[in-house]
Amino acid sequence: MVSARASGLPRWVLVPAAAGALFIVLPLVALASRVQWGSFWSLITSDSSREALLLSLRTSAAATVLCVLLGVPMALVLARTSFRGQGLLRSLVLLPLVLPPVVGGIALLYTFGRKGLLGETIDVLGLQIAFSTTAVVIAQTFVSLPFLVVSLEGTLRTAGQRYETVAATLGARPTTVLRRVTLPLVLPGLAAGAVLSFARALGEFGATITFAGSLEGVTRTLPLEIYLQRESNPDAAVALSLVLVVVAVLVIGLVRGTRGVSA
Amino acid sequence: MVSARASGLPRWVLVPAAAGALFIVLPLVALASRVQWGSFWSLITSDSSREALLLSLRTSAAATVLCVLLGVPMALVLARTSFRGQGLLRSLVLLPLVLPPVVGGIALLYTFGRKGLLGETIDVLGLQIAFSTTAVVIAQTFVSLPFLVVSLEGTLRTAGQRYETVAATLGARPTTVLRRVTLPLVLPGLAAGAVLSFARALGEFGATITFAGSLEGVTRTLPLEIYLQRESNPDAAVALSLVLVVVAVLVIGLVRGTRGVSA
Amino acid sequence: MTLRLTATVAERDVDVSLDVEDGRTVALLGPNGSGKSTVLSVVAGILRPDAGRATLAGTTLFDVAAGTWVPPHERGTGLLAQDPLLFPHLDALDNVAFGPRSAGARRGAARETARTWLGRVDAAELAGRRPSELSGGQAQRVAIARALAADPRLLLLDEPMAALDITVVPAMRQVLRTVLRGRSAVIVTHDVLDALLLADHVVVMEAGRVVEQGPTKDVLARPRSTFGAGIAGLNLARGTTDGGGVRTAGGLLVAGIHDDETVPDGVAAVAVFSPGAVGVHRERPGGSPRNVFAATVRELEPRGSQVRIRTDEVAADVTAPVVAELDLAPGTEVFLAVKASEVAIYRA
Amino acid sequence: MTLRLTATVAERDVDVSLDVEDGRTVALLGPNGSGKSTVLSVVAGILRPDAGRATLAGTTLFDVAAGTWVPPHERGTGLLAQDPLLFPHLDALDNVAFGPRSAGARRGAARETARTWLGRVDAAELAGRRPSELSGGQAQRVAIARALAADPRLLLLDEPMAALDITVVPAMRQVLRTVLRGRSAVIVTHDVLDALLLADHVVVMEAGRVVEQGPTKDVLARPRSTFGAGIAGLNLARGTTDGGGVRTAGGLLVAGIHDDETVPDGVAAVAVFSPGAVGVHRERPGGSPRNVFAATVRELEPRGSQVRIRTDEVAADVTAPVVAELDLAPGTEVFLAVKASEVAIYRA
Amino acid sequence: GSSDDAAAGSSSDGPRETTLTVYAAASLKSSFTEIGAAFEKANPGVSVTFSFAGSADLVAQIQQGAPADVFASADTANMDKATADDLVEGTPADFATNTLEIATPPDNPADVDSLDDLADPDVTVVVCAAEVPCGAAAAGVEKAAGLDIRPVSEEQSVTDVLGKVISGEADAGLVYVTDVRGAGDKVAGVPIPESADVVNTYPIAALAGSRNPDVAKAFTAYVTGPEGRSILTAAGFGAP
Ligand SMILES: Nc1ncnc2c1ncn2[C@@H]1O[C@H](COP(=O)(O)OP(=O)(O)OP(=O)(O)O)[C@@H](O)[C@H]1O
Ligand SMILES: Nc1ncnc2c1ncn2[C@@H]1O[C@H](COP(=O)(O)OP(=O)(O)OP(=O)(O)O)[C@@H](O)[C@H]1O
Ligand SMILES: [Mg+2]
Ligand SMILES: [Mg+2]
Repeated sequence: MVSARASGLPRWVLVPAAAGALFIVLPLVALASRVQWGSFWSLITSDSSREALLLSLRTSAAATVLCVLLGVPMALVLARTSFRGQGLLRSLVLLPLVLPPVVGGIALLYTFGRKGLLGETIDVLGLQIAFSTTAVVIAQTFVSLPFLVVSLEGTLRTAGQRYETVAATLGARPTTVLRRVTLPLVLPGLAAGAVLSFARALGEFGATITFAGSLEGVTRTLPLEIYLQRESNPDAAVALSLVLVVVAVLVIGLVRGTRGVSA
Repeated sequence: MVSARASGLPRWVLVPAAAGALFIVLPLVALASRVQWGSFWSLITSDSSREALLLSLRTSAAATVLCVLLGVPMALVLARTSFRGQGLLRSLVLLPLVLPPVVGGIALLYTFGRKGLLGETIDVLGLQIAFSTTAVVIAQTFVSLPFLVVSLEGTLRTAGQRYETVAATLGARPTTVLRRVTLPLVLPGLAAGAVLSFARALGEFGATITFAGSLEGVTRTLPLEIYLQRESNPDAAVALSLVLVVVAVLVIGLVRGTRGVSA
Repeated sequence: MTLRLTATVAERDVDVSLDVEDGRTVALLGPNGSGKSTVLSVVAGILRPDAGRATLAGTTLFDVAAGTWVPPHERGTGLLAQDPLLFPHLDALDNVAFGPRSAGARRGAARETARTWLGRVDAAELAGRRPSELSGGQAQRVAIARALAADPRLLLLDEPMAALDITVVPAMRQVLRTVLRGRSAVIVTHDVLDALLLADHVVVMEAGRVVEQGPTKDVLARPRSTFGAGIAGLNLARGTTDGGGVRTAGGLLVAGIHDDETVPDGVAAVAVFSPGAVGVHRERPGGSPRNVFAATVRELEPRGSQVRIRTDEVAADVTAPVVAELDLAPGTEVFLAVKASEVAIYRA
Repeated sequence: MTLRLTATVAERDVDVSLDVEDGRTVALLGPNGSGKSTVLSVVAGILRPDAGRATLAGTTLFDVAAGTWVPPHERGTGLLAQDPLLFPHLDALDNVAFGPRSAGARRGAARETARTWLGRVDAAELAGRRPSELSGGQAQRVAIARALAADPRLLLLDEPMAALDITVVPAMRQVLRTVLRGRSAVIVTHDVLDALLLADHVVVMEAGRVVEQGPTKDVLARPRSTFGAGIAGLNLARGTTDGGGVRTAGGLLVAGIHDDETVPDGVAAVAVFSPGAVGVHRERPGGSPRNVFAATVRELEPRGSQVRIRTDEVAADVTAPVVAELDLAPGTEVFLAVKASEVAIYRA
Repeated sequence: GSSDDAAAGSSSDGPRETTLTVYAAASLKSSFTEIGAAFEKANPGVSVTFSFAGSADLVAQIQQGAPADVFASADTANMDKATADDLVEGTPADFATNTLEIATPPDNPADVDSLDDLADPDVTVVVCAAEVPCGAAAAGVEKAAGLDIRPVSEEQSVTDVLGKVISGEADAGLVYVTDVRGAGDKVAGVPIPESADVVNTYPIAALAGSRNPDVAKAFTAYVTGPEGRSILTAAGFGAP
């Protein structure tokens, strides 16, 4: 019944860990050092930048919610059941990761586009997906979903199902077990997965431009804006990237702070 | 001491899970249905495609190894120690995810390029990193590392450190504990993280083209080849994407098969 | 709530058949690994047997042949497993309230129930603690409260007294007596007192099979299995009838008094005698005792005013002065003598 | 390997000071939550105390004031925790071999050692099993083997006999006796027999403090703490001296024989008497016994040829015929009588 | 400094294996691959490798010391950046021009046959964003024609515009003549006379950091010369 932080890690682990941290942080520093701070403020507060940022935050949040709604059940099914073809399904779920995002966008066009697989169904429903903000959310969800599923499945397997069994013997129905035992126990893993998904959605570019297009205020998210700026004004692009980075740090920090991931 | 699969999931979980699976699988089906199978074979066996595929596999494998070497220590430090600024570091580690890959590539150029932060140091060492195959590996590692770190940290936290404590009381030094207890216990999570990293590296495009360029046989990986093909021959691009997908499924399946992730 | 169970779990080499009459408590005894927890798991529905069926109050819990399987939460059984496994994310109170809430009680009412149960197991002051902040015995008490609060039709308790300190065991036994009154229950225990004080019936398992069962008093007074005798604190020799005694597989003849004088030779039988009836000598005794065995002292266990001398096969109770006089210590070679009139022989 | 320990763990309200002389075994007794496991954790180095220091054979294990802290794996202490916590990814053999391997043995040699230890705890046939395939008692045996195989300088055992069936307990005690010979050890137990048979010294803890310590025989014969008396099976009344007896906080006067007649009134003292010396009556008895208490029977515990009658405060041992004659059952109102000559009074 | 030995290797000793690295805009991929092959045939011992990417990417890489010998840009703006940083050897030469055309799906579902039709709100139009060359050109054409086109999307590149048209998602898009030709029968082209006013120019230059300055110059000459010209013309490019 005793747990303690007394055991500790081997010291040498710090060396590769620091190397890894430097490997990620140095490029960010290099990026920051190239920003022309004089014009930074005016640049990032321009209408188009602000609108792109807000759009990015809205769509990424929506995509993360969708990822959680679809991804948690998928991870549960992969971790807690076994059926023929499960291995194949697990690999398929990973594919949006592998697919270059632009090709992912093409695939989405072929599916939800006007002449796509579901095009007619969608037309009948009177929905207009292409070139809309909905399309951005779909593209972001498509590329982010695997993150949540894969990382949550790993956590579920590591957590095991002993407590779920106990809950069942206490008369809890499967839904109750899920809500009151399984999910609270894997919360750190779920939070990690959601953060991954959110981050991936925030940075999404290729699938969005291919599937949703790029129109200010409707589909032009911050990464798209950064791309455009880069054509005419590389400095602005770098500055905007930093904004993206800072926003991401803030949002992630906020989520972590309120949900208490750091157990 | 009893564990069983008897408790089960609530049925309704299958509905969103199936929806999620469809959401991912349908676009892949749509993609496959558009491939012109007639010219498929000649297309994917062309010299440039083959070379790009092999290069992709080599570099992604190298990047995955690098990710494991750097990422496992990072995850350990994040999960098993606490220090001031840890939250900030954790957020920073996520940033390559958020950064649009092209901007990531620029950041890498600013760091490892000839005029970059480390440019002179690297020049003195007589190394030429940018625009070489090494650069591809660096770009892929940069974008993939966060996946491994974040998903492994979640698993480490879920697993807790009770067994590590027991091992220490049995006289095991921290390195022994790490090797014989911690790592075996989180193997499912580590495998999941490595698979994520590999998949992300395989699909990496933006940072590579910016930082490493697109030289056939040296830096032109399959996603770059796909991108180029799309300029002239969109069908070829789709066909090549499918190749990427199939290769990814095979590699992931192989890794899973031998490592026994499905506990 | 009568339970009728037959089940086979091939992987663990367990094959049992067991009944619990309505309102009765059955004590399940047996050595480690004999399959006690396995039986409870099968009844609770967290382990699927390879064959068999079970009914509780007439409704089927499972029937392998018919393909019926009622999931654990619909069985009305409540299991206290061997490992407390308190939910780490809930405090003690919410752990105990989990059962009532799952049964549909509102949060406030469930917490009220939980508070009552925590009080009954003398753990009221632990209500706000997380499981990681409980000692082993405290966790066990909370786990007991959690199992009881779920108020199942059939209660399955796996070593409920484990980890409890001896000063609270009598009180806990009292609580269980009250709870078990009029309720069907199976209780796994290693303590004969639990069997005597809580159970009407005893079932003894060895190596996955039921080797003996019957009313508690009968089994403990006239055990037919080695383990039954061991837990009753009696010596038991198993063999076949041979004249006025039992001949063991080792060739030894234990003389005694037949239960039923008409039994022919060669029938499987056991000879049972109490440690108090065994005399200990340093020299081979002459005179009346018909049974004399050479043995080596393995252990001396003080028991109140007496000391139990354990040898490999037979135990003897003697008084402390005798121990001093004979200078007994582990390793001493002794002769053990039992009068035939103190040995009861009956069919196994 | 002399251990000297003083430690305070504020969060758990534990504040102890404890010595284990070289080669001796100390039994640590106490009610649930009294801090026994906490003490072992501090010594083993898996819990940092808020104050105090400890040395083992002269070398410092920790010294909070000086900021010294030796990590667990360098302490030479071995801990068998209350929860077996076998490594789930290793089979039983490799679990046991873990200690030797960590100490630098080669795989083959370590496995050989492990096999020997598994044999000694009667678990040789479990070598190839994963922990998830072991019963509770089997897992405990493997955990014992694992702790012993690590061959520490100071052995810390937390309830080693928990979950073991009573037929293997004597054998396991025998194993521990052999292992503990000449080795320093602390053993936490709820069983007085373990203390008697394995330990030279007894330390009794209550509510995070050491309330009593001394040679095993002394503590069990003349307990000064309620728990000490409880585990020794004796009745104890605590209060202050008052004439020829002890006056309890409740105002009751227990007459007895003073250890030391010169003790003045008003000194903290305990009155101790054995359950065998207590007479049970349905009517208030006249005549000689100076101490008569009214009480309600709570429980009847058969103990061999006798039955222990438990009331809220006092226990009495009577024979079975007496129980029948007086028609005793839980709830019966009785009078308990003890002759003053049977009550020993000494300073607490 | 490094250019001397490389030059020495290629100049006097006749046909030794020399590798020429050409950084070219992605839109030039088909024509430059063809030109490269022809150049190799004409110059035994020389092999040409290409790095194709967006012009902005290429400039950034050249600025960071990429080992390039020749740079062919899809617009003058990016070449100007290279010139401004003294990365170019001599002055860049214009080698091709390109003008806009309307691309529609083959069956032209919205019956687009002139620029005016694009202003019809019922027609789904995509164009390039003003920040990229094709977008600047589109804005120019729009202004010249005095129209107000409301696109549903302002794409980052011609390829993205074409993608939307090919998939049938958009009814029409404004792209370069060469792109319509390159897409074959996947799209139909509707020429627009107004485009003559807004011409996009492609410059090429040998780079200062080249290890094979002679070969680099030879290649630029080859591209601007008759052989290059004919291949480019075949792909739909105009003369500079
Ligand atoms: N998950 C499992 N897989 C395979 N065998 C198992 C598993 N769990 C237990 N066993 C084996 O099944 C047998 C019965 O185990 P069970 O846990 O029912 O014993 P038990 O009577 O409860 O013992 P204890 O008194 O030690 O708790 C044992 O031999 C054990 O090793
Ligand atoms: N992690 C913890 N955080 C805070 N308090 C704790 C923690 N673990 C135990 N405690 C408390 O510290 C006290 C001592 O606990 P400890 O585990 O040492 O008791 P113990 O004597 O071993 O009891 P038991 O016989 O039940 O095992 C108890 O009151 C317990 O509730
Ligand atoms: Mg068991
Ligand atoms: Mg404890």
